[in-house]
Amino acid sequence: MKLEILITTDAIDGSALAASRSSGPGMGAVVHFLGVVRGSEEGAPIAAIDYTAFVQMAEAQFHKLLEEAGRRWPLESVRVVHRLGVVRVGEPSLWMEVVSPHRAEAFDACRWIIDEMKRVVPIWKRPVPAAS
Amino acid sequence: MKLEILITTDAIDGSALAASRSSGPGMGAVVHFLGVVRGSEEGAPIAAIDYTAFVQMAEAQFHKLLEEAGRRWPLESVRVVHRLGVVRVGEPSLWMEVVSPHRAEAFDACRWIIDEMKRVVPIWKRPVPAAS
Amino acid sequence: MTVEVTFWSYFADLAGTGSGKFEVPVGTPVDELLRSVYRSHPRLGALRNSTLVAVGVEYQGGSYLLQPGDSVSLFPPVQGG
Amino acid sequence: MTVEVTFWSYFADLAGTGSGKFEVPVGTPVDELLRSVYRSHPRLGALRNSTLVAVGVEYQGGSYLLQPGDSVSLFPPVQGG
Repeated sequence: MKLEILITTDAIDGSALAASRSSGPGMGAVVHFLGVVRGSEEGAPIAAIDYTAFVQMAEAQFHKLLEEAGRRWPLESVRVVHRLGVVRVGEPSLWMEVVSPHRAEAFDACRWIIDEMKRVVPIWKRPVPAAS
Repeated sequence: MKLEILITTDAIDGSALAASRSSGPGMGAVVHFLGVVRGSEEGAPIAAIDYTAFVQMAEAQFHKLLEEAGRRWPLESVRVVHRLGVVRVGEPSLWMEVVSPHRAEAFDACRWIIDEMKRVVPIWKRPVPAAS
Repeated sequence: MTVEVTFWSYFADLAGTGSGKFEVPVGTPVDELLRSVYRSHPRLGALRNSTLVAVGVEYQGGSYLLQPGDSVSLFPPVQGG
Repeated sequence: MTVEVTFWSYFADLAGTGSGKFEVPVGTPVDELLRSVYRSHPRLGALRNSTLVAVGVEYQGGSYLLQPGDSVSLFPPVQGG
């Protein structure tokens, strides 16, 4: 299984990332997930979310998760990009790609990785209030 | 809900399609699905799949499906592109995008639309055997 | 009235043609039209249990009563994606 | 031995510092280290029930026995995505 993890302050360009996908004849399904910062947090309007991380541990925990996903499902490739720093409303903070022979495992693995990430990968967010 | 359906013989450019996404402040989740032609069909190697459709009915049935998905889940946008004609191994035959406030409904709706499509949208495939 | 019946996918190969015209009275149920179709195209009749039927762009059952202007489509299970 | 304890996210604000050094014997359980930490930083102690503990880049429970070279991290529930 191909596995890529990137934790970066650079903006996420989902279409450029999608274009860089490598391809094998056993692949039948590609699922992409983009997590985008929404305009409110607990009912209050926000301008952005400021993400921080324990980067070394976040990379290690992502790596464990992706390896575990590769044991649970027959995946060809998993790529994850998480942005840090100030991410404005409407911009993606998370991009993920799962490639597999059939769609069921791509969907299942993608959701599982996101759910587990929110449990174990040390990344935190601080809402930046909208200017009044 | 924004809704786009395209049934076309043109190649599907997933990254260009992803780049053309419009964006609103209530969006938190974007799920893309790419269905890619695999190198074998029922165990035999193939070079491509030749897709045909009853196009007018396929568009109408996709439209009904997407409207129904919009009633079942709080979706912001659904876009579907299905390619017709000869699609070579490794190339996408189907591209789908579902945008919603949270990820659960985006994943659920995307899977539901694909499952229902395979039941009701009049598109057929004919494997093109690999040259021996 | 004349009803045009279109055969999609490999049903056109089995019928030896992409479509056919059938004379039926106004209000004829789809099931009765299909009996005429299968008399003309017995290889399609052999697949009747897995045949999907549409009138215009909507699926219809055998009890649908055909009206002037209706066009009928017969096709095998769909396989998109 | 000296163990460096790092406070992540708003735990650094509550502690008033990003990290601290604590003297413990080799083989001290994490739980015992945490008691020292909470004596120095009582505002962190108030959140002990929702605190996550890592040694190096792995999660560890309170019974983990600290070894020379271990670095400890304390942080609140994670919120990525």
